[in-house]
Amino acid sequence: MNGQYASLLVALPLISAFFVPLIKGLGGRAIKYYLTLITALQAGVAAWVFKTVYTTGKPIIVMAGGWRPPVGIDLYIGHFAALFVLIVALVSFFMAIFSFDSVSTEPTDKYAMLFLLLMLGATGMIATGDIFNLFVFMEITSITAYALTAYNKTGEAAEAAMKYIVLGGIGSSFFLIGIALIYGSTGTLNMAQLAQLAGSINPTVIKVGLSLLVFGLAVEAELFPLNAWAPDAYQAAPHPVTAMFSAFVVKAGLYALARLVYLFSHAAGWDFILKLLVIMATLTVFAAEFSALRQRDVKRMIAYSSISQVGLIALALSVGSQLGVQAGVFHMINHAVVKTLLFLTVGYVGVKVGGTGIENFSGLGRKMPLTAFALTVGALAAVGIPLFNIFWSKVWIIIASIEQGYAWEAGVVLAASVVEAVYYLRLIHTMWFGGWDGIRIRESLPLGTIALFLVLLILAIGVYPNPFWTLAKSAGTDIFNVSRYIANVPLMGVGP
Amino acid sequence: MTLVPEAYVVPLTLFSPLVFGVLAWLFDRDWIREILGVIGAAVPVTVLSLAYEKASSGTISYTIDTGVFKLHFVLNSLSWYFAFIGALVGIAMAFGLSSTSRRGYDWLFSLMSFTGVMGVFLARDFVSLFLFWELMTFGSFMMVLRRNRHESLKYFVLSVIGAYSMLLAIGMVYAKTGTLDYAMASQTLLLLTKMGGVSKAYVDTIFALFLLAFGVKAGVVPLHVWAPGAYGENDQSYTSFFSGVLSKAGVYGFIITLFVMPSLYGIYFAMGTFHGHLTGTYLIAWAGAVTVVVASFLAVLQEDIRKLLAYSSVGQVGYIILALGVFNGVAVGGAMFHVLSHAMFKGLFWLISAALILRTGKTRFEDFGGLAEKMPVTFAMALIAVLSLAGIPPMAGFASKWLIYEGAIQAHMPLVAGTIFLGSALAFAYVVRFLYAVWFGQRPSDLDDVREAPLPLLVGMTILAIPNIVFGIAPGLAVRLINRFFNTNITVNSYYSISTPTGTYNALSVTLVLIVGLAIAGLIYIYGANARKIKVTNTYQSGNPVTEEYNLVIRRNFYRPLAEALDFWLKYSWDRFYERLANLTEDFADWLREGFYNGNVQSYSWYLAIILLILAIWGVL
Amino acid sequence: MSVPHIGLYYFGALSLVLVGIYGVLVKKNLLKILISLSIVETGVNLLLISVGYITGRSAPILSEGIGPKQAVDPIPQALVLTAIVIGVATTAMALSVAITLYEKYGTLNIEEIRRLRG
Amino acid sequence: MVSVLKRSLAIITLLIIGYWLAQGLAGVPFGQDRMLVGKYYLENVKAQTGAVNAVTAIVVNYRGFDTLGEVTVLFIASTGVGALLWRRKKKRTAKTEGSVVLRTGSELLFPFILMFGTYIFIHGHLTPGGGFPGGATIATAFLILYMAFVDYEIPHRLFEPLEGLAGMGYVLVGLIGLAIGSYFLFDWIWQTWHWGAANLGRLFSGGFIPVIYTLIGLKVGTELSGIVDSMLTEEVRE
Amino acid sequence: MNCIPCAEYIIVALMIGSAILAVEWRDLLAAAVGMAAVSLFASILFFLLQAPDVAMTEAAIGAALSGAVVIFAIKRTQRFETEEEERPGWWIRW
Repeated sequence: MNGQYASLLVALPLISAFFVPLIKGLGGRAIKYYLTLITALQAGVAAWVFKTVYTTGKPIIVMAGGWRPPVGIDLYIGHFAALFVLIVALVSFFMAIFSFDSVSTEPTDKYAMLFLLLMLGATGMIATGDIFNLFVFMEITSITAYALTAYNKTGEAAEAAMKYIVLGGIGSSFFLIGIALIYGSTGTLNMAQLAQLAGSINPTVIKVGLSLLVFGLAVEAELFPLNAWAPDAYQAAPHPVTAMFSAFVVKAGLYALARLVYLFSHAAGWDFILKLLVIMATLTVFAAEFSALRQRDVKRMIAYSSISQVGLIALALSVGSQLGVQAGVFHMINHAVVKTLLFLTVGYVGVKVGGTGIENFSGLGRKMPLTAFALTVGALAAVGIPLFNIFWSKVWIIIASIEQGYAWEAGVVLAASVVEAVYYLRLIHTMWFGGWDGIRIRESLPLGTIALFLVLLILAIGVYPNPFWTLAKSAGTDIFNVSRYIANVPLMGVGP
Repeated sequence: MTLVPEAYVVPLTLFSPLVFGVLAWLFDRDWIREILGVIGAAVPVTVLSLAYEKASSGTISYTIDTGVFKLHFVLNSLSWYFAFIGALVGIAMAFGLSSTSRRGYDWLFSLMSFTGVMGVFLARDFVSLFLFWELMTFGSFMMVLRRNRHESLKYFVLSVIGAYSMLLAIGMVYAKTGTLDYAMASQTLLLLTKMGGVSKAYVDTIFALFLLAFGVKAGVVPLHVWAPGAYGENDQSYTSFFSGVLSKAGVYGFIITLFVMPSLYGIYFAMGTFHGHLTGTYLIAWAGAVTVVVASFLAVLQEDIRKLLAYSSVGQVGYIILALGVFNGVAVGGAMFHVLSHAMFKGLFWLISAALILRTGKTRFEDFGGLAEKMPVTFAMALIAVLSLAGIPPMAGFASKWLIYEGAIQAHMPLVAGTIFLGSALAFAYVVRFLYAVWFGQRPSDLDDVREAPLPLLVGMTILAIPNIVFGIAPGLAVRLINRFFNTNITVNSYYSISTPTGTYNALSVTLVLIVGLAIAGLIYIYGANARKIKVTNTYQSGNPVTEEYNLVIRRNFYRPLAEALDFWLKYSWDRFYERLANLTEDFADWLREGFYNGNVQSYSWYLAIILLILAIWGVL
Repeated sequence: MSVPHIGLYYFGALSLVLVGIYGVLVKKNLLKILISLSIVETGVNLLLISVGYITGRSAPILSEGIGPKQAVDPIPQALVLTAIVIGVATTAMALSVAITLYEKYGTLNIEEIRRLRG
Repeated sequence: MVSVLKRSLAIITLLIIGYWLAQGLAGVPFGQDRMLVGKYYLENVKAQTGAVNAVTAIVVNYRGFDTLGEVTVLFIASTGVGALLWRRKKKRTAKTEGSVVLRTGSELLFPFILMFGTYIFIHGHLTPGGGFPGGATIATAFLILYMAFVDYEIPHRLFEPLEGLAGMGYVLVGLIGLAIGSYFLFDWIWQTWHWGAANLGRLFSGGFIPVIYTLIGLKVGTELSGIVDSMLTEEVRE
Repeated sequence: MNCIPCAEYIIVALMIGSAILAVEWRDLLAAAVGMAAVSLFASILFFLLQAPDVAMTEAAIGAALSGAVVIFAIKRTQRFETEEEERPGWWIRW
C-alpha cells in the first residue's frame, strides 16, 4: 500500500458517482444509503492518508500516470491537505446522513452524484499541485455548487444559482487569463517549479498574472465585494449542501488563495497583494457582520456569520507571518466544526418546523431541546466565548494581526464581532425564553448523535486545544514555508 | 497546611465552582442541586483560608499548558486578599441562592462567574486574565439574560467592548514586547519606554484601552449604564456577588495597570504630570469622583429598591477608583480596605433585598412599610449594613472611608475630597430613605402575613455581617493584611487602633462610648418616659380617619424637592444616549445591507469590475 | 505609459474578453448575459492558444516531416481542449437555470429577479 | 439618459482594464519559443506514449488528471441539467415536422455522421481531434434527428447506463494502471505490455490512448445528447 | 495576392464585429447566431495558429452545440430582449 494509493481519494468518489446511473432503479432511499457508504469509505481512505502523512512526517506525492512532477500532474498531500481532506470527508459523511431527512426533492440519484462530485472537487482543489489542475477542480466544485444551489427548483434557488454562475463565470475566466500569463512567462504549470522561477519572471507580467489569479480565487473564497452571491447561495441551497459550502468549499478556495499567494513570495509587487487582501478581508468581516444584524431568516443570518468568519480566516492568512497562517488554519478547523453544527441544527429545524424564519425558532428550547442545546453551543462557540474552540483561534488571529502592524484592522474585526455577539445572543434568547406553541417534536437519533459528537468536539478543543493546535501549526508551516514545499516535490530537471 | 497540598490550592479555588456548577446543572433535583452549589462555593473559602500563611509569606504559582498558550496563575498576598473577599461573598451568595432560586441554570452560571472572578484575581499573564474575564462576563450575562433581554444585551455589549479593548491592548503589548506574562511584559515595556523604542502615542493608547476595559466593569460614569439593569433585573442573592465582587474585578484591573505592572508606572510617568499629580492617576481620580457624585445623586432619586442599591453600588466603587487615583500610600490603603468593606456591606444589602423581595414579592418603596416587627433578624442585619454604608464608626465602612478622606487631604486634592464628603452625605440620605421606607412607618395591609427570611438566607447574611462588625471594631487586622502587599504608611498600633501621619482612629474606645450611650438610651426608654404602646395605624390626622390611600408615611418620592432642583441635569441621561447610538448602528447596518446586497446581479458584476479597476490602476501606475 | 504593441491575436482575444464583460455589465436580459459570458470564454481560449503559438512552426503532430523543433507548444492546446468543454458545461448549466427562472418569474430581466436581497 | 452614462462608464472601466491586461501581455511577446516542459513533451512523446499527435498524448497520458476532471465536468453538466429540468413526465413539444429534405437527409446521413464521429475518436492519437470532437459529432448526429422528427427521443434506458459505464471504464483503466504499474492512470498497455510499439504511426499504437478516447467519445456523445434531450422535452401538464 | 496575414486581419475583424453585434442585437436568436459566428471565426483562427485539435473541438462543440443549446433555451423562454425604456437611473434604484 504505497503512497500512490492516496489517488483513491480522487478515484473513489469519481467511480462511485459514475456508478450511480446504473443503480438508478433502486429508488431514493437505497441511493442515500449508497451515498453514506461511499462517504464513509472516502473518510476511511482520508484517515489512512492522514495517518501516513502525520506518522512519516513527509508529504505523499501522488504522480498521475507515473510521470514526475513538472511533466505530469502531482497531488501534493502535505500536512494541510491530509488534515483537510479528512475534514472534507467527515463533513460529507455527516451531511450524507443528514440528507436522509432534509432532501426530498425528486431526482435523488442526481443529488447523490452532485454530492459526491462536490466532495471530489473540494478534495482535488486542496490536494492538487498544478495550477491548471487547480482550475479544473475549481470548475468541478463551482459547477456542482451551481447545480446544487438550484437543486430545489424554487424561484429563489434558481435566482441564487444564476447570480453564482454569472459571478463565478467571470471569476474563473479571469483566473484562466492569469494562468495564460503565468504559463506564457514561465513555461511550466507545476506549483513547485513556479515557486522556483518566481523570482526570474518579468515584473509586470507577474504583477498582472498574480492579481488575476488572486481575483479569480477571491470570488470563490468570498472576499468582500466579490461575495455578493454567497448569502443567496447559502440560503437557497438544500441544508446539507449549505453546511458543505461553509465547512469546506470556501476553505478550499481560501487554501488555494493562500497557497498561490505564498508561492510567489519572491515576485515583485507581492506586498501590495497582501495589503489588498488584508483590506478586503477586514471589509468582509465588517460588511457581513453588520448585514446579519437585523436578519429575519436564521439560515441567512448564519450564512452571513460564516462569511464573516471566512473573512477573519482570510485576514489571518494574508497577514504575512507564520503565526498568522497557523492561526488562520486553526480557525479553519474550528470554523468547519462550528458551522457544520450550526447549519445542521438550523437545517433540521427548518425541515421539522417548516422554514428557517426567526419565528420558527421561538421556544425551541422546549420544542426540540437537543437541537436547541446544540445550536446554543454552536452559537456561543461562534461568538468566541472562552471554553469553546473559536476563542483560542480568534485570540491568536488578533494578536498575530496586531503584531504585523494591522492594529486598525484588528480593531474593526473586534467591533464587528461585538455585533456578532448581539445577533447570536438574540437568537439564543428567542430560542430558550421565547413563547412556544406547545407541540414537542421528536428528534431523530442519527442527527442527535452527530450534533452531540460535534458539541463534544467543540468543548474538547475549547478546554484542551493542544493536539489541534499542533496539527494547525504543522499545516500552517506547510503553506507558509515554500522552500520546504519545493524541497518535498521531486522535480525532474526539465529546465532549459 | 498539610491538609491541602500546595499544588492543589490554585486549581481547587479556580475550578471547583465551575465543576460543581456543571454538576448542579446536571443533577437538577431539589436538594441535591443546593448542596452541590454550596459545596462548590465553600471549597475556595476553605482552601484559601488554609493556604493563608503560605500565600501571605511567599507565592504559590501554577501553570496550565494548553498548547496554544501557557496560562500562569500565582497566589500571593495581593491576589489572596481579593480572592478571599470574593470567596467570602461567594459562600454568602451560595446560601442566599439556595433559598431564592430553584434552578440549575442559575447555579451553573453564578458559579461560572465565580470561577471567572477567581481566575481574574489569580491570573499572572494577559491571556488567562482575558479568558477568565470573558468567562466571568458570560456567566453574569446569562444570569441577566434569563430575566430581561434588553438589559442583558446592553450589559453584554458594553462589557464585550471592554473585553475586546483589553484584547487590543494585550495585542499591542505583545506586539512590542513579545511576551504575554505580566512581569516580563512590564520589564521589556519599561526598557522600551526608556530607550524610546515605543512612541508616547502608543503607550497612551494602551493606557486608554486598559482604562476603558476596567472602567466598564467597575462602572465608571460614562460606562455605568449597564449597572442598574444588570444588578436590578437579576436574582438578588446573585447580585450580592455580582455587584460585591465582579465590580472588584474592574478595580483589580486598575491595580494591575498601576502596581503589578511596574513598567506601566513608566506609562504614568511618561504621561507627565498635571498640577504635580501624575496625569494618568489624576484622570482616574476624577473619573472616580464624577462617578461618586453622579451615582449618589441618581441613587437618592430612585423609587425601586434594586435601582437604589445598584446606583449606590456604582457610587461606592467610585470611591475605590477615586482612592486609587489619589495614588498616595494612605489613600491606596483606604481603597483596599474599602474593597473589603464595600464587598461586605453591599453583599449584605443585596441579600437583605433578596429576603424582602422573596417574602413580599414587591420591589417599589411605596409598597413596603413597617416590616421591622415582621422580620426582626433581617432588620438587625439591615441596621448593620446601613451603619456600615453610611460610614458610622463601629462599622468597617467608617474605617475605610476615613482612610480615604485622610489620603485625599494629604494629597492636596481639595476638590476631590469635596466630592467624597458630598458623596457620603448623599449615601446617608438614600440609606435613611431605605431604612424609613422599608422598615418603619405604616405597614400596608397586604404585608401583614410576612414571615421572617428563610434560614439559609439568614446564614448568608450573618456570614457577611460578622466581618462588618469585626473589621469595624478591629481595623488593624485588615490594615496589617493590606500592609503586607502595599507599603501604605498607615501604622498599626494594635488590632483596634490605626494611625496615619495626620491622625489615629481608636475603634475600641469609640465602640465602648457607643455601647454606653446605647445603654443609657435603653434605660431611659424602659424606665423613664412612660411610653404607651400605640398601634402604628392610628396616628391622629386632624379629624379624618387614616385610610389606606391617604396614609401619613411619605414613601413615594421621598426626595421630590431634590429631584425638582436637579431636573436641569436629569434631562441628560447616558442611558438614552447609548440607546440612540445602538439604534443608529442598527439603521446603518440596515442601510449597508440594503445598499450592498441589493439582489441585482448586474450591480454584483459591477463590484467585480470595480475590483479589477483597482487592480488595474495599481498595475498601471 | 507607452501603448503596449501586442500581437494581432492577443488584440483579438483581449477585445473579445472586453466585449463580453461589457455585455455582462450593461445588458439587462439574462440570456444576453450568458451569451456574453460564453464570448468571454471563447476569448480566453483564443488568448491561451495564441500564447502557445511559435511563429514559423507547424501543428504538434509529429508525423514524418515534423520533428520536435518544428512543432508549436502543445500544452496550451491540451489546456484549451479542457477549457472549451468547461465553457460549454457552464453555459448549458446556466441556460437550464435561466429556463427554470423564466418558468418561476415569467421574466428574464435581471432587474425584476430580485427576491433574494438584503 | 442614465443608460448612456452607465455604458460610457463601462467602456472607460473596460478600456483601463484592457490597457492593464495589454501591458501584462506585452511581457509575453507573441510567437516566441518559451517552451520549457513543452520541449520535453515534444522530444519524448513518441518514445514514452507511442502517440504521434503530441496534444492527445498530453491530454490523455501526461496530464491525465485534467481530462479526468474534464470528463467529470461534462458529467456534472449533464446531471445538473437533468436535475434542474427534471419533471415527472416529459414529452417532446416540437410542433413543426422537419421538411421532407431534412427528414430523408437526416435518416440517410445519421449512420455516416456516427461513423465519422467514431473515426475521429478512434484515430485520436494519430490525426488531430480526439474524444471530445468525436463525441460532439455523435451528439450532432442525434441533434439532427431531434430537428427532423417531432417525436424522436434518444433511448434513455440505454444512454444513461452507457454514460455511467464509459465513465467507470475510464476510472477502471486508471485503477488497473494503479494496480499493475503502481501509479494511477499509468499507461499499462504501452509501458508494461509494450503493445503496438512496432507499428508506430498506425492504428494499433499509442498505448491506452485509443481505449480511453473511445470511452470518452461514447461518454461525451451520450452526455451532450442527454443535455439536448433535457432541453427539448417539456413537462406534460395533465 | 493571397497574403495570409491580411486573411488573419480580416477574420479577427469579423470575429470582433460579430462579437459586438452578438452583444448589441435585441433579437436573441440573432445574438445566438452571432455567438456561433464568433465561435466559428475563433475556430478558423485556431487553425491558423497551428492548433487543429482545438479547431475541430471548437467547431464541433463551440459553434454547433453551444449555439444549439442557446437556441433551445430561447425556444423555452422568450425571443426578444424586452429592452423597455431605461427606468429612472440604475444609480437611484440602487
